[in-house]
Amino acid sequence: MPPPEPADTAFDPVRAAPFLTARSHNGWLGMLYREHGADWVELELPWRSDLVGEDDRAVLASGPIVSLMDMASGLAIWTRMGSFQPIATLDLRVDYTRAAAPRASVFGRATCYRITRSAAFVHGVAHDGDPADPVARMQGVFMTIKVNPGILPGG
Amino acid sequence: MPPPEPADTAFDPVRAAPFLTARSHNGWLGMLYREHGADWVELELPWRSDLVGEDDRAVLASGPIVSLMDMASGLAIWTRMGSFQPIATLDLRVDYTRAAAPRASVFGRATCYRITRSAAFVHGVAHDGDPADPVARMQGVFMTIKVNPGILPGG
Amino acid sequence: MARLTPYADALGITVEAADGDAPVMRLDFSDGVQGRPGVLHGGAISGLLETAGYALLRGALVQEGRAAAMKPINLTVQFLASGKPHPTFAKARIVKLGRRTANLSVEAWQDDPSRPIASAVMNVMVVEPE
Amino acid sequence: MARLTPYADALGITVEAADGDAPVMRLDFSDGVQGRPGVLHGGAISGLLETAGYALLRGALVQEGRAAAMKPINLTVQFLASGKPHPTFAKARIVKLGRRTANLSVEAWQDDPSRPIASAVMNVMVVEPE
Repeated sequence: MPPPEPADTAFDPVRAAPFLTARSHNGWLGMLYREHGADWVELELPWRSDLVGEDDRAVLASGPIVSLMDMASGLAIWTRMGSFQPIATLDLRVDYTRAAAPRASVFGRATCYRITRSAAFVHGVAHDGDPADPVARMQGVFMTIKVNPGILPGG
Repeated sequence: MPPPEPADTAFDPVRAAPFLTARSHNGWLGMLYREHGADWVELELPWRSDLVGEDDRAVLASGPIVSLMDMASGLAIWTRMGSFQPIATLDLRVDYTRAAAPRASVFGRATCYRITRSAAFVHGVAHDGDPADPVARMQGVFMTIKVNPGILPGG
Repeated sequence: MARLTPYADALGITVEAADGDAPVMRLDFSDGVQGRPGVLHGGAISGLLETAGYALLRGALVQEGRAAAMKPINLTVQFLASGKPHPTFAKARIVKLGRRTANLSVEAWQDDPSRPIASAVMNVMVVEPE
Repeated sequence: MARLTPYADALGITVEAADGDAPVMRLDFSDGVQGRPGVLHGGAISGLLETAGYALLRGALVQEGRAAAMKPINLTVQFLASGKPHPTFAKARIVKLGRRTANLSVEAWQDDPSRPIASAVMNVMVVEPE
């Protein structure tokens, strides 16, 4: 049997994202795949009443936005790598520039702009319709996991 | 006497940068104005032997890159505001993606992407010739200073 | 102490204890906070860290008699070790509480408070009513 | 203890003392570290914080017998108060020293170590020779 074509084995976020966002924390939050490019992926986090950060405003809490940017970052890294391999978040920074529109979906778009032997660098925005007018802006670093993943951070 | 034209009073980074980078810490580092747009400014930090971070490599230390991004951020904020007003750095994050080329100038390009009543948000890159292949990536927040600047951080 | 946000309630965060002035928050392991199989999700850890920060800051503002609203400026999270399928705790410390902003440092741990699995630095805008 | 970098020397950073295992770095005020008139420049504070971090980490690696090179990953600095025209000190703490990365927490102060004017979180790549 011949080895599979590269096109079959290359990481495809369109096929992988629904699988990776269907379960556990990402599944509970309800993330959806939106679109991607060679080094970026955009996910959607629909508004939901139990994810708001304040009782009196229908705006998503900031915690779910971190989860959204973390998952979008992972997908962007695998997309740029062209393969799925274990990675762990080393650190993540999110600046909250403004509140999202009430009851609006928040979209998380992450770009992997650099991969070294052991680290991957990402930046991105969260927005409620226009990426040029972000609700949050993210920068982070992920580590590739080579051995003994149990001792490494992230998740 | 008629009031001055707006064009005379608006903040002009071409005229302001040489003044702001001529003295004290920025002057010691030797920053130079390069170019700007409506919401961004790029400065140059020429390589100098006493600013290197390791004895055996002719590469600028990371400390001067923070100073460079801080000054470029301030200029970008004033350029977007259209006026010069006291601001102070609240916090700044720099990811170092790769070493700059030996003996290369490092260019710091900062963009102010959001201004609120009391805060200004910036992001930017440091590069050694190609902004698309950065040596560092920055995200930060500045506060406008209204009263009693003595008690506020930055510099 | 004021109740937690709808998001914190839904995630399963509870107030474990008050350690001096700082409330200790608790998050039990469940499928809803799981990332890789058997590992606590970094986003859930971030939510726990933020919740601990806001709870402490809200209490401090009340204590100072300030009816101020809190608006997030930013959050920088360090992931120091994998979160196991155990209960996770978090406690915040106010580094600076100024007129317009607050700076907080928060740590999350599982079995040993001296070995955090994650830490966060938070800046929060403190907005007094007009 | 190894000598400081050319940049640290040029900026005027010196080793003030060793507090336990952690060296305390000192930066005297001068025009070359001044930002706004009479105020210490945030970039110079950042340089002092980073220098304290690398000095501590280098010592810890030597102590572990590791001939590893240090490469910066990132630095997040919090500016908590204006730096006055006084001497400034900085001391780092190793939060985690792993096989491939180290995480450090650094504080800078002037008159009172318990009232930092700035803090930093650093991640450093630790690269063993092949």
